[in-house]
Amino acid sequence: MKLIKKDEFLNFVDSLIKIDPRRVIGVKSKGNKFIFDTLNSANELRLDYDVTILPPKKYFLPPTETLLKYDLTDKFSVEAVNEVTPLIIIGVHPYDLIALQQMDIVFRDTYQDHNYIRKREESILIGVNIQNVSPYSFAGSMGTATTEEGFDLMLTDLGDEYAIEIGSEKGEAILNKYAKIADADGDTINKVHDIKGKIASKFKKQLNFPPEELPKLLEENYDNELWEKNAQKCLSCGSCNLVCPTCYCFDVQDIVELNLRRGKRVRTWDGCLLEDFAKVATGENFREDRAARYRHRFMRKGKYLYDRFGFIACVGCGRCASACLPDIADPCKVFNALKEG
Amino acid sequence: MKPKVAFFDFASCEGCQLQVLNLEESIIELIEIVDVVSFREAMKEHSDDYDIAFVEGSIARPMDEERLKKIRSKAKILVALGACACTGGINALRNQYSIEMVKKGVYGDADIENNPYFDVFHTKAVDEVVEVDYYVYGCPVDKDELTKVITSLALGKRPEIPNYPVCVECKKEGNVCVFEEGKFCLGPVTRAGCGARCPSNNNACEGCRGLVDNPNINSELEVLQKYGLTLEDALERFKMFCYREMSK
Amino acid sequence: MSQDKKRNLKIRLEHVTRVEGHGNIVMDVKNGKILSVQWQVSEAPRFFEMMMVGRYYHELSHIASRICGICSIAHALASLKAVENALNVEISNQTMLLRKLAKNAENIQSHILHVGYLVAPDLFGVGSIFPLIKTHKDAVLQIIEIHRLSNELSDLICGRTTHPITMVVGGFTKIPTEKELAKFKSRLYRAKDTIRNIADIVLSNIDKLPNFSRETEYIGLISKDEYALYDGVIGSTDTGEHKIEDYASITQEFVVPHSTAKHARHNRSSYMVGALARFNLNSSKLLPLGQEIADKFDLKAPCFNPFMNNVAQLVEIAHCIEDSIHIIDKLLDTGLKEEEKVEVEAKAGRGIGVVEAPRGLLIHDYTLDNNGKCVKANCVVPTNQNHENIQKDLEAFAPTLLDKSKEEIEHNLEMLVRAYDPCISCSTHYLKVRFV
Amino acid sequence: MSNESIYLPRPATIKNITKFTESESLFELVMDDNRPLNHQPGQFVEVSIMGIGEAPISVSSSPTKKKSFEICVRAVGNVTRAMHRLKIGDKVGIRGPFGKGFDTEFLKGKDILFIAGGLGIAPLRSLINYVLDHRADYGRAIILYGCKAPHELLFREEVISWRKRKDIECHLTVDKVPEGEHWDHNVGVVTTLIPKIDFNPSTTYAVVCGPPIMYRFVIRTLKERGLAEDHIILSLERRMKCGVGKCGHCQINGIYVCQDGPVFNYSEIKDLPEAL
Ligand SMILES: Cc1cc2nc3c(=O)[nH]c(=O)nc-3n(C[C@H](O)[C@H](O)[C@H](O)COP(=O)(O)OP(=O)(O)OC[C@H]3O[C@@H](n4cnc5c(N)ncnc54)[C@H](O)[C@@H]3O)c2cc1C
Ligand code: SF4
Ligand code: SF4
Ligand code: SF4
Repeated sequence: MKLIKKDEFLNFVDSLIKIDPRRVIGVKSKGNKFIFDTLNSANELRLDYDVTILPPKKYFLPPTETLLKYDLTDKFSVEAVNEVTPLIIIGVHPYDLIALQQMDIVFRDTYQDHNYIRKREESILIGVNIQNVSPYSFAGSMGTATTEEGFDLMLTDLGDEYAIEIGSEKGEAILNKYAKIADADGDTINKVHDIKGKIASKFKKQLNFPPEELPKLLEENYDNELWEKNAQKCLSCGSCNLVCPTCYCFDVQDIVELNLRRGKRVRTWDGCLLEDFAKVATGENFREDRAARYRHRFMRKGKYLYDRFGFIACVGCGRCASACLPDIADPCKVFNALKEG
Repeated sequence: MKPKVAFFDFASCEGCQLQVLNLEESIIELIEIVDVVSFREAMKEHSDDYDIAFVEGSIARPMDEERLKKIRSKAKILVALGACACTGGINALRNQYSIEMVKKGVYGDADIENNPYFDVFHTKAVDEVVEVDYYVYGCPVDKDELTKVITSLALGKRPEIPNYPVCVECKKEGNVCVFEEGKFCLGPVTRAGCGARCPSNNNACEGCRGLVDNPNINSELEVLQKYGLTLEDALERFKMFCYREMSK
Repeated sequence: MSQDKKRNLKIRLEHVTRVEGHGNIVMDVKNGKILSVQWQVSEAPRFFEMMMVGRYYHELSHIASRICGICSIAHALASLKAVENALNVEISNQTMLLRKLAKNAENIQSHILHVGYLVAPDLFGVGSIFPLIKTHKDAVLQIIEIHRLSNELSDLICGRTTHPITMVVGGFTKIPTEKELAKFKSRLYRAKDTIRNIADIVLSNIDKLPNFSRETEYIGLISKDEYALYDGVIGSTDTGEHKIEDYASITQEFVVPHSTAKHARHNRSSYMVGALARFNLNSSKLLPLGQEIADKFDLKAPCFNPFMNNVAQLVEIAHCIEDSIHIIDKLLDTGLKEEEKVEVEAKAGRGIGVVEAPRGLLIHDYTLDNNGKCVKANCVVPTNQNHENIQKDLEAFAPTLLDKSKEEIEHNLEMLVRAYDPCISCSTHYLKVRFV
Repeated sequence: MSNESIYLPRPATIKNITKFTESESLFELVMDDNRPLNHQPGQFVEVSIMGIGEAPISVSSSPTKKKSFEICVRAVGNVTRAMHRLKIGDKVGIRGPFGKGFDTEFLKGKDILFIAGGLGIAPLRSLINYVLDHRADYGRAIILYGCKAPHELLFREEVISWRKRKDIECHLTVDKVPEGEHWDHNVGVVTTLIPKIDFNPSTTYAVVCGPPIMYRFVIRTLKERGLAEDHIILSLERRMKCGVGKCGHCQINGIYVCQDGPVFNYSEIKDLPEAL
């Protein structure tokens, strides 16, 4: 573990911005909210944020991404596209780091999705331990309030300085290259340990049972009337899907230039809550009911992906809860309600 | 063979046709891929031989209805261009009043009874008069979507027009939801395709693209009330662009 | 063709092309004598007054902009000014400058659309801009450059080229960044040369514009500080300065049976508004580039040739380009900042808002109730004010054409109407009507 | 694994087009690199028409046919309609084959009851022809094939040839016979054929493919005839945008049609409420 003075940290970030060839992303404020965005200066960084509007997945699975480009004047001329901008992302919270690790598994499963993987491989994640808790978040009870892996560097605020855990060689390399650091002594290490130990208990919102019970709970409650009851209010707006760090479904479309000569195939974020998500060309919609779509998302989070990959696909960030206008998307509330029966 | 394309306008602000001219340099490409045979706003030539008719504006009089039917009979594909044509748009706002009231309010006691120019009825969307094959929503239409529709039709493809709400595009933009800023947004029930332009500019969505196929109006009304509108004001919001859909 | 004393002629030009909206020219000649020549507007009336009544003050500008797609910014601005006038809302200097920038952008956009896309084909003897793309690609590309620039500037300031989003009562919901504005500055600099080139192209074909003059009254905003577009008092070439509040006595509107648009008159049987009127009233306040273009064409106030309206539009494009550079300089000097949202208190009252739309004087006049809802709206739009002048010009112009072929007569009459750049959607918005 | 994009289609050329009906045609394709597709019967490919889009289509030919492969396409949407505008010599893009097909090893020695409704014959034909090409390896082969009306019969000539063969049984039915059309076979939905045939439930496996509504009725009738649940094999259709388990559209509860299917054993999916 290393130590860096706060003003040195700002210098470090500014050097990254000025010297490092990678683009530097950090958490900035937008209105009363926070976003990940390109940093123009270290002063814009807000490491005290609670949660960002969108998770960092937008850099690895962009809202719209070109997969192919082609030339229609030729009989068949198609080229794969993979626009990779190497990034350094500063200020990722542990739950988002864990979410990215889940996405890694999905995009590496069976067929390697290099559009995602390359972007991940080319980037550096500098995490930060949570200082302010979002009122919607329940990461404390999802086991995602802290993490020991998934980052290249991890910051903990110690007042005048940050403690830095090193998670990878890449992380260590930029630190050595751009930062003035000192080694942390045993006391500091204990202090960081202490701080991390206490984060989980700062969350007011708690799941009333261990998340490991979720798959079984959901299986037993497939026909619970709560789905129907809540879904009556569902706008099918997909906001809960789109802001979620572990949702990755996408749509694919061909877009042709007005000259009809060149075109591209793009993928864009999609969401299982949207009405036409499971509709096929013959008109059949395999998840026509709002309630079926509403339930599907929770089943995915707590059971389906668990069965497939072995993780609970909700990291408790609470973004969906804050994005849902009728206030029905909150997994914590829904899971607790199911548990209570 | 290049498809022959014609543009027609009825009661409207002509802002949607203007978006065709707003394609700027791409107009050069446009006329390479289609033959524009009629476009009164921009050209003198006119031909009645066309494959695709873009119709802007809503229908307000029997004489307009006749003209529209003639257009339909000649066109292989008819595309409603813009809110006025697709849903009646802002013109339908006056449908809340009776024809007598509107006429009286505007023309007073003047003798206009037998003048066909003044013979108006409740504003109709194009598909209330003739069959419409495709819709390009928006007030005004979005240039990129218009391009998509034109290229799709030229390639013989059904244009993919979203049937999901504006929130989807708003989230992709990473906006702060305008409800959080004390504004009242119709995005959750309004058809996307505009790139969430209004929320991205910190304004509430006014529903200019009309509603999605299966909107959850009741929930949206509850949300609007939860954030502080009266039910009456919440309903009024919809009238601006979704009068027809709300009166169903 | 020599003049035929026995000539009979029926002209029915339905839906004049390359103008905004539906209008017809009808002329009957019997035994070489004009029995009638008429400018008719057949566009369906749209009843905006009924649409505004009952709506909250903050919605009015968004409804108003839908009166016209080409001058939606002007309608929005007149509407906002009327509301701010009614509710005593002050706007900041930054807001004012941004609005003026938007106004300039729209003026450029509308004028270049007219001169470049709608009139230029006449100068080159073709039916539309499309064939010019092949024969005069360079010229077309320069026209498009100006068009794109103005549209993108509108987009930047207003959030959209057509039907502005960001302009609201008291300010803006979103402002551009300094970086974005600075980028435009360099583009505007380049545009100065482009507009010079375009002016030269028009100049070399100026003989295609008929030489016809008829003395009339010109009305528009005037200001002692600047070439009035966003603000000012009402000026007339006949009667001088008038207060905004007196607009009704100046724009005396009336209805004619052959038209769904209102007509207007003031001191004489008709008057003209628009670029030529503004030029005649404000030419001394032109910025150098505008003056340079005017000099090219030897355009001097007062000019009574309605066809020179097209040239006055070119002059204004040049003026607005230069003015926009100045505005951006001012904004960058003080620095752009997110301003506190202006608190607006709904209350009863009446307010009038005026601006110069591209086609001329535009007035919105609203009465609000205690809740800030509109109970009465009146809009006086430019094209309405021009209809009667078009009619009077037709009456004077048509007799000079009788020795021409039918096609030529039609072409000339159409050109006259087109010179006014009539905006028929605007004029059939149909607000409050008084019959005379 | 290579760094090649899993979304990049490879070119294939249309060698032949056989028009079956107004909206259904068979396309014979050859991969431009001449590599055989190496598919299993029941697998699908993603067919691209650049500028239009991509659609999952079952391979309809048997893998025993090596030089080319066939797909039978019904024009219902953008890609499938555009497909019908293509001519011999035109190119399409191909990704795949994807998914889990029929287990030809497992079925060896078994009696197979093929039940196809409409376009469902397309994936089944791959297996039928495979079985015919390895006839000695399999037991009885019974084909029940139904469509809406006589003129909608697909693979007409091949079906006639099946009917002529002594080593397979082939029964046809149509929902109804419109006026002016001729039909010598059964009239009624495909389930009405099941009681008319005789099979040994313990050695027989039913392989079923057809429109969504068909499955429930066919399964019920088969069970009535004593067929065990795990003797029923189905091929299912869902919306797909990638074919490789990423896009999420084809999920049936927790399973992915593109990865775990499209061929399923009924016993695996019968408890999935969203499956049928
Ligand atoms: C494993 C598998 C195997 C298949 N095998 C075959 C086969 O062998 N042969 C075959 O012909 N088909 C087959 N299909 C079906 C085929 O994939 C679909 O018919 C095809 O994807 C349609 O694509 P498209 O581009 O033509 O339609 P699209 O235009 O893409 O239509 C598809 C989607 O667009 C939407 N849509 C379509 N029409 C409308 C409309 N009018 N209004 C609004 N929305 C609309 C729907 O949401 C629909 O989901 C198979 C499918 C699967 C999953
Ligand atoms: S955010 Fe809420 S309303 Fe929107 S789709 Fe999700 S659950 Fe439904
Ligand atoms: S489901 Fe909601 S709380 Fe869970 S990870 Fe996704 S957005 Fe966060
Ligand atoms: S601002 Fe409007 S469109 Fe955007 S998320 Fe909120 S409700 Fe939806």
